[in-house]
Amino acid sequence: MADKKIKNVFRQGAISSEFIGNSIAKHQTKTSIGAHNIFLGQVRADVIENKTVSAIEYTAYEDMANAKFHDIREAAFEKFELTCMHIYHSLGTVNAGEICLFVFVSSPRRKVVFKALEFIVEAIKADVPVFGKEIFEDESHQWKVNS
Amino acid sequence: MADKKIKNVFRQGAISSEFIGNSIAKHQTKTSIGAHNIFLGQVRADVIENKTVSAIEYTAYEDMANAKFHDIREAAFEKFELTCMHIYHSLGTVNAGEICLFVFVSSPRRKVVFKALEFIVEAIKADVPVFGKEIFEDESHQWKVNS
Amino acid sequence: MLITIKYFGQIAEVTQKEEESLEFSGALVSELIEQLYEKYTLLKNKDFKVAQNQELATLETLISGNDIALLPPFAGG
Amino acid sequence: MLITIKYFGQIAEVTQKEEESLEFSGALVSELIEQLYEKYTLLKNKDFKVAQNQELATLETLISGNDIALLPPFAGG
Repeated sequence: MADKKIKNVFRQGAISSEFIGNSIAKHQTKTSIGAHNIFLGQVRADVIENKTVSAIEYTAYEDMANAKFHDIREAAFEKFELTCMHIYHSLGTVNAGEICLFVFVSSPRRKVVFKALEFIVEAIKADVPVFGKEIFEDESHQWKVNS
Repeated sequence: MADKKIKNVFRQGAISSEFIGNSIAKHQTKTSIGAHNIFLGQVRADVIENKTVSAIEYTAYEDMANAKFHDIREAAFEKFELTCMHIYHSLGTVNAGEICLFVFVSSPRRKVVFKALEFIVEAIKADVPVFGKEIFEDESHQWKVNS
Repeated sequence: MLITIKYFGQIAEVTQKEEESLEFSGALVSELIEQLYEKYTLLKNKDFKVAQNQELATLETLISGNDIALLPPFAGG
Repeated sequence: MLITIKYFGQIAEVTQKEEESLEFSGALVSELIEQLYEKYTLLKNKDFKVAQNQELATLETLISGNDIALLPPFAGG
């Protein structure tokens, strides 16, 4: 693992729809691709005991998280015939309705992209040390836990 | 079925990345959504007997196709807890590298979007009367068949 | 009975038209296909399904005369 | 042995710091946890995992002293 270049998956703040649109546009020169599958995680304005979540503040054990993202990436390329794969995760404040996770897989054929995308998203939820503080409208907070 | 409003799923020509980005942006006011899943079909520059596909020209039995898209939509809402669903398919010429199918599902929680998206895409491939003429660079053609 | 048939994709390439009306004296889809094979010999080499009222029909379906279409293999997406 | 521990999320709320160095005379992760429970009583109510060298450790893992971190439940995505 130490030999391979580990990318930084994190972006400060929300991931914009323009950024996602541009990522899609960049793949139009890759004419061996027949199918893309994109997962977007969006911050929900959950209501918990009459208080509404207005944002999530993300922190991470960044070195370990990037190493885990790298492992997930390698495992997915090993397991599935993918042309390319991109993962972006927010750090800092992401408001309700904004996007905090963007996973993008592409392959010549469709069947593989469904399996690959679910594998990657489930692995991110289970294995990557990212922490989320749900901020309520009254500025109190609670800690998010993945289910 | 006759009582329900049947949408027109078809768009003339390729589906642009800007259109997809805008669709994503429009969902940021829907703060009950936690997960989006997007499938994009892209035209491949397949090489068949030394000739390269430069575009696909799509035609459809439009009335029946829109009725089938409608049925698929209803079945997906019945089967899965979805907040919203959008389907767009190209008619006419779509060049290699361009997008011809855009399926977008959203739900409060992630597990359901993976299953729903695959269900919808497989149903589109199997049940909707859309026809594709693969145009080679020398202007000869062959007819595409879904596998 | 006078029926109208729509042709699509590579089937329309064989028939060289997208729609036509013709006189049909049989009852079943299978009989209609036989009649079309006689008119368009090349159709025998083609894979297609018959739709009636925008639903796929089988060889045993009764022809009602409405919205009949010959559909080559689907290629959506 | 002097070890450095990183704290994250709600664990850092309990310890009121994100990192500290402390003297550890035991051998196993379980012993380190006991020592931290003594220092931070509220930690006992918290769910966390211990990572060493950026890999999750178990109670029986030997402490080598490198890159130790207390990780609350993951919430990525």
